[in-house]
Amino acid sequence: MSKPKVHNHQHDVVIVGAGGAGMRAAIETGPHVTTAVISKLFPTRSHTGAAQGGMAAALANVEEDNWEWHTFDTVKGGDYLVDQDAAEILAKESVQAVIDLENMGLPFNRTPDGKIDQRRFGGHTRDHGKAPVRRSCYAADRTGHMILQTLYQNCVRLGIEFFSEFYVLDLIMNTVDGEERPSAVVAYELATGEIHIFQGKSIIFATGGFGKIFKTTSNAHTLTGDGVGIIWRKGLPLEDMEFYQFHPTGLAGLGILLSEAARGEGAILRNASGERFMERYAPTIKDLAPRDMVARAMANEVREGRGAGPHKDYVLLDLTHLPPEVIDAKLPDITEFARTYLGVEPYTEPVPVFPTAHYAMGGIPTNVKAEVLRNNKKVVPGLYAAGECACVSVHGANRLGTNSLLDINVFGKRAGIYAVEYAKKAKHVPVPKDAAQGVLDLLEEMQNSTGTEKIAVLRKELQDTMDKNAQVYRTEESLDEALEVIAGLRKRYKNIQVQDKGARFNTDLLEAVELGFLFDLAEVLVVTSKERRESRGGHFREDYPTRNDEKFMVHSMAYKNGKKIKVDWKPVVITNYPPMERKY
Amino acid sequence: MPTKPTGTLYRGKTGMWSWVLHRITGVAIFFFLLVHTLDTALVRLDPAAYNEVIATYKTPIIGLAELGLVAAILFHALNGVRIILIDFWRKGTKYQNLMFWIVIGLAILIFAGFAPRHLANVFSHLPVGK
Amino acid sequence: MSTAVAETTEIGVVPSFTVTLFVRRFSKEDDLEARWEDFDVTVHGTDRVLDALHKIKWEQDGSLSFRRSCAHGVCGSDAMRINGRNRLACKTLIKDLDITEPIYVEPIKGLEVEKDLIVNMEPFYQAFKDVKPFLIATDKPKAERLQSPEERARFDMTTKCILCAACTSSCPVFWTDGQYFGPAAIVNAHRFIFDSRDEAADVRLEILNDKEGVWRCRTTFNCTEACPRGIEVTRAIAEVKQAILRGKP
Amino acid sequence: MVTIETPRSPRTRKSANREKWAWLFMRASGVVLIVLIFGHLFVNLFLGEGIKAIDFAFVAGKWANPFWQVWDTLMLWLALIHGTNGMRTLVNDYSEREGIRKFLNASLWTVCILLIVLGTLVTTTFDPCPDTSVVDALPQFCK
Ligand SMILES: Cc1cc2nc3c(=O)[nH]c(=O)nc-3n(C[C@H](O)[C@H](O)[C@H](O)COP(=O)(O)OP(=O)(O)OC[C@H]3O[C@@H](n4cnc5c(N)ncnc54)[C@H](O)[C@@H]3O)c2cc1C
Ligand code: HEM
Ligand code: SF4
Ligand code: F3S
Ligand code: FES
Repeated sequence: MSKPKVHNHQHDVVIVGAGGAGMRAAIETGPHVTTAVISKLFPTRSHTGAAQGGMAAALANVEEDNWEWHTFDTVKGGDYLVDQDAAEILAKESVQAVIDLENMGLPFNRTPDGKIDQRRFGGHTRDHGKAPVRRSCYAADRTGHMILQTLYQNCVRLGIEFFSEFYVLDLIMNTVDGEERPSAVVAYELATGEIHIFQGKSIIFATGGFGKIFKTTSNAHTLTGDGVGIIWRKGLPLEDMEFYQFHPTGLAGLGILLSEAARGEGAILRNASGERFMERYAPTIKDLAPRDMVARAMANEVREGRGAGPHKDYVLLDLTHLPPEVIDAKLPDITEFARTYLGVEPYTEPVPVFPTAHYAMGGIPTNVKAEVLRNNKKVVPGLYAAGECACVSVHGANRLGTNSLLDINVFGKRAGIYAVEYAKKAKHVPVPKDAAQGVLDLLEEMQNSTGTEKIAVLRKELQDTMDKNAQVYRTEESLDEALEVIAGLRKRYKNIQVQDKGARFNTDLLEAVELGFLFDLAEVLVVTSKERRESRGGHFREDYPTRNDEKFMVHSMAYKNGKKIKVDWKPVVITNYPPMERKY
Repeated sequence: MPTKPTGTLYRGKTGMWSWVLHRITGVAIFFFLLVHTLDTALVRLDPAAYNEVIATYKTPIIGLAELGLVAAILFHALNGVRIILIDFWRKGTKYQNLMFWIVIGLAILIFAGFAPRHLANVFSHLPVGK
Repeated sequence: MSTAVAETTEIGVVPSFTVTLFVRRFSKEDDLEARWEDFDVTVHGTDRVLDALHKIKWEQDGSLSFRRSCAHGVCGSDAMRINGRNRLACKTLIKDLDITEPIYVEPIKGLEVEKDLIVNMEPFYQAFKDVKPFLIATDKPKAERLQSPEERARFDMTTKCILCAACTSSCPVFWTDGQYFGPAAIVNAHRFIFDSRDEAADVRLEILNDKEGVWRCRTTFNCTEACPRGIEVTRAIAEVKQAILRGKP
Repeated sequence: MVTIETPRSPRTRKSANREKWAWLFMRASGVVLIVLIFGHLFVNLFLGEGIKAIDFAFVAGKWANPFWQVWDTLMLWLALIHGTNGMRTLVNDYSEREGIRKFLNASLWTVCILLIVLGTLVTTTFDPCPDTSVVDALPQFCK
């Protein structure tokens, strides 16, 4: 491999990631300071586009609602591990966030009098849990798609400079005024194999989730958590990594999401013998229990041998009792997915479903200004994070549906605003001479490797063990097993084989690099899961099946300490809502 | 160095093939029209010369070619109507496929009415002996 | 539900089978000519062409390059020509194709091939940007703008576009010289031309009244048939033509 | 600093509305041509003895009537302009080089205009009973 060329760029703000959060930030920065948005995908290919359900905001367009109720629901939904100051901001700024999008052109569905229409969604209630409330603003069943398109359209309008199909692989820090600050990111250009150094006064990470550490996931192939991994490798902490949300209804074996709306419309979960098993787990609300409860119940049915299918490894979502007109009118996407991908006709056949890894509640810790934290108190000046890769934390131990699209808009915008503020008064941090060396070495080592291990095999073994040992049910033993497997895989990773030796569009090489990030994040997730010896929200320890507020009413903070992982804790911000038992 | 490798033929459906046919028939008619304008102009110059040329139109081979021309005009004209309906009628795009088959059907029908008569004319009275 | 039991054992018991894929390979770096390369892959009943391509890449030849992300038809990364027609690889089930014959997979047509199934999308994106694909309004609303459900429904169809280029690269007119704006750009102009909140319909209509604009469309319907989102592209184009003729949306 | 450029030949934006009018003309002329051409074919190829009957006398007989004179002149104009404009579309689609494109289009329109002029002269200055040695060829009413 000849030495790749290295290019240098300089901007005021550098944004990594062009999903909802990244582009929302760019819209704030673009008009004021020079901005570069770097993304491994063309912006509209980002996974925000997959979101279906909606975006929460207490607009009160169709019935009484207010931001305070929304805050409460968010806190309760997150099993009280939510930072309540952040949740307040999320709920308060939600209204403006929706109006911003509308004004930018987003085609929300409308009420007969022309206002933005709203619908119900799990966990959103009026007056602190009294009854469901219509809070989710939506655009048909493609709210995420419309958000992503609208944001990109406005970036085009503002002439934002994008660097698409550029993979950021490293963050360069440098010490100025006795403090370590971000200076640049190093990116690999897919089309040419060349290296680009983007120097920025403010750097925003908005790289999305990392569902690909699991086998069954609603996440895209490209959601490999590179951004979170880069921060991790810099020795900065990651917060609440043990909290990962599993959505109950993914298409079995594929993980493609079937929105919660299906059960909202009356669909019923059944096991192999046709029993409506949720009656045993949640006698009152049955199939509409919170995501984490339903997912666990489903996994338990399968574990105890009551699963359906040739391998007894899934349960069934039954819509056959619903009139076809209702299915067509309200659940067109679901029926299409089931037909296209499983060849199942939902009018007459139940649809095979199983919990699917869906959303990372944890990630890069930030404060409410989206500034990245170095530890429990101090921030890294000039470094920001927003969206699924960040942990503010507004989702706590379990995210409510529709709160993530809100999160990317509220905190994406904030990241943009504060990044501009900082960039206006700060100077560029010098880029060290050998800034690209780390990436160059990594790539060279991978590409020249003469190993025998196949990337896909290692990745599959990682995903298998994560699904088996760190999914909805976790125990000390299962987590230990996962750690052991990961350690073994890491050794084999050194002997990896990259077949493509070319410089142009070398996706083989990048899959190898991405795999490294997957290992890092899987390991952090397992280690923090081990440390949290309680059950809360999305994290369920069979050996510690109850919530333990006395010891664990804290965020976990994982630090990379050489080859080891050190887990520390950070207090939860509580303002108005003292922790209570979560009952629905 | 070829940068545009060619691959398989695109497997379009009736919409694409009707366009290909429309194009081919359009060009064919155009070239016929050029010739036809020139030969007809002969009437102004010399009636005898005109008659000689027009006599060739009555030979079996050209007679058959005329059939082809009529078929081409039939398709082009009827498909032209289909295109105009697609452009101006609200439901045109929805029924374009159906309309294509109607065009083919109508063309065959009219052609079936015309061909025997034309052939009879061409072959019943061969101009050879004249 | 007693029937459910009988059916459950059926679902998922789709047998595995072997198919041959002919993939069009090309790389600017070293190849002189694009070539067909064949691979035998064992696939499962529910596998899609994308899964087969992954199997090739992950088990047989890591250098095979193609774009993909969401794997369920919403991101628009993997439009390619499968058995002669533009489709998304992630939405095409192998069992729905004729598996007694080899499956032909090649890049979409009319855009320059970069490597294997990856083409240079830049001209396609440029045409999109050229139609001013964003809301243009001069009012400064304090709250949301009002729009009736009927007004909203007027342009619903064209909001579904995922910019996959299946349409534009299936258009025989686009293939000729790549200068035609192409159906996708017109679809995205349509989305704003017919939005009651937008004020710049005439600007976009003027842009599309260009030599390379809507008038180049010869109603071949390849675009409509190729669109994985079910957008009636030719209808949208017809509506834009009519709007130009009438001078208003 | 390196900037990544997107090389692309800019579209030529000119002749506003020309394509629109051309497009409309194709449709309008198409509709009229249906009547004209089918009428023409019907009378010339279907009625009576069809092709067999066509000779100078037949044409002269027709053009003695101003109705057919106008009919055929209009048909000539519309068909030639329609056809030539259609050919222009093809040339624009398939000619790769600008020079060739210009040349072909110029040739097309030259031929079109020449033929229109020629054809129109023929139909308007036509004399059904010219001085000719071949009296045979003349229509009945000249004799
Ligand atoms: C199927 C599905 C349905 C959902 N439905 C809902 C819903 O109804 N309501 C709701 O609120 N939430 C929903 N969510 C969650 C929500 O959609 C996501 O959490 C949110 O969109 C994440 O946005 P983001 O901007 O953080 O990341 P993404 O949109 O994933 O964007 C990540 C960006 O980072 C870039 N990137 C990543 N790595 C690199 C790198 N190394 N270098 C350069 N760029 C990089 C990518 O190219 C991409 O542009 C859903 C999620 C899924 C998967
Ligand atoms: C009989 C009545 C006719 C009708 C209804 C008709 C209709 C049409 C229409 C609507 C078009 C436009 C197609 C498009 O924009 O996609 C067209 C194109 C064309 N027509 Fe005709 N036409 C007729 C006769 C003729 C004649 C007599 C000629 C030849 C002189 C001709 C030659 C062409 C050509 C060359 C094209 C261009 C084809 C293309 O761009 O693909 N047409 N016709
Ligand atoms: S209109 Fe359809 S085919 Fe064309 S880019 Fe949009 S989604 Fe793809
Ligand atoms: S394929 Fe092309 S010709 Fe028109 S109908 Fe579609 S744009
Ligand atoms: S991979 Fe996203 S559309 Fe196919």
